[in-house]
Amino acid sequence: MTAIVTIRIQEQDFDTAREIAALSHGRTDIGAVVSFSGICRGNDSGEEIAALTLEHYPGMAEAEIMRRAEQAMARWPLSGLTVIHRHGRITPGQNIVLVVTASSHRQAAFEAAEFLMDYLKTSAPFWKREESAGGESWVEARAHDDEAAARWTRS
Amino acid sequence: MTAIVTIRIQEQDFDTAREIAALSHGRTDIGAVVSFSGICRGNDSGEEIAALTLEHYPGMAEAEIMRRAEQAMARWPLSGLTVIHRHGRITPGQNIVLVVTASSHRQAAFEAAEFLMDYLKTSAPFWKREESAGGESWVEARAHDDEAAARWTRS
Amino acid sequence: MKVKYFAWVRERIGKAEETVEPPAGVRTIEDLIAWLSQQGETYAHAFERPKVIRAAIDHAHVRPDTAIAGAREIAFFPPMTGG
Amino acid sequence: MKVKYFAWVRERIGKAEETVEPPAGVRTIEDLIAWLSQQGETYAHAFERPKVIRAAIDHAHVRPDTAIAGAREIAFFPPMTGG
Repeated sequence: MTAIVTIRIQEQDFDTAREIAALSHGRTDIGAVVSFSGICRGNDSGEEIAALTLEHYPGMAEAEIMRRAEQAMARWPLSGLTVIHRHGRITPGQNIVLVVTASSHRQAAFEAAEFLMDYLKTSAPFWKREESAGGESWVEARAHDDEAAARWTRS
Repeated sequence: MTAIVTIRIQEQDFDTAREIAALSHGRTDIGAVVSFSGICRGNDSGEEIAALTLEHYPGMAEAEIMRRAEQAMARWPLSGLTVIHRHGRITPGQNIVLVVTASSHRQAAFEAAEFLMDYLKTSAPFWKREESAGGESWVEARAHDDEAAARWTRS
Repeated sequence: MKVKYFAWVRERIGKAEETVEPPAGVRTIEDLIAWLSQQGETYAHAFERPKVIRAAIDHAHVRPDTAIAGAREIAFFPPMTGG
Repeated sequence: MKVKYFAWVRERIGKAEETVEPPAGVRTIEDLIAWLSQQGETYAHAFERPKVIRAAIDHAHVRPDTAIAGAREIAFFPPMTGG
């Protein structure tokens, strides 16, 4: 099976439709395409957010996502996989992250997309800083996200 | 929470990007949008498929999907949900079905999309007929799909 | 009452819908299947494996033991294969 | 060896990267954290809760007991919050 893997860390926005099309256009072996778009919310636990600034570790971010992509490819029969993560300042309503998975089977596409998102949250070297009326502060990691990632090592 | 629910049964193709945008555009309360596109494959268990023809039960198809949409809305904190299912003749590489879910949280968006897809497979009144070199035949329901749907009633 | 057929049930019976008037003893979906099976060879063929036949009353799935009294539209079809 | 800092570790130390030459006894990531903590108040503040600090050697996550011998680039940062 030939798989198309695309990983991009970029400041500019992405076009979800174009990325979905890039994985599936002209192919007849794909039965399922799952996309996940992570979007900046204007409110975090009741506090109004003016913007997020995402800092990342260039070089390691790409390497770490590629390692997770390779794990996903080994675990599920994927025909393609795209991960795009933005950095820099992002305002509410704007895209932060995109994961697209394509497979002949829906369960594989769903599970691989969830797996990648769980690890993007907990192991890709990105850090969010929030701007709100109360000033700026680093977003705290959540135990819930670690638990979500841990479920992939239990089975 | 105001939720946008869109259910369409149609012969013509749909635009995944437009449907994703319709659920999320201009909103700052959505953190996650998951889309699932089901695409006609050119090969089913080794046999070349020339086309699928989807028959449906007008009236019941909409009603049944709406019941599942209401279950999803009751179970997960969704801000929007779109289901589009095509009928008629569909050739390999073309879209069959689209599910889009939007939520403030990624887990809710993923789970609701999987729930809806599992029930579309097993309880929405659609039937696929395959055209191949060997003639035409009705696609058989798979026990695997029933099991996938059953997992939502176990927990 | 109006009865509708879909997919191979429709093909075997040779019609998509009809109006039927079953006798009073036909009270449930499974009674109706048994009665329809006796309406000719095409019906017998369509309903030869009653367990795989799914039914709906007024656009909602029902079990074989569901009463049909008051139904406006009953549908019979094979297991669904959409999505 | 080159050391990089990110997020609030970077802010507290006041620099994004530097080249350090720890003494021979500094063999693991946790040794390096302990040694860096003694390099001034800003370092002590950055590493005041060593358990929350994550580390990478040459772009891969490592545990505190990982040896640093041969490392080209070591990074320290808080738990990640991307995605």
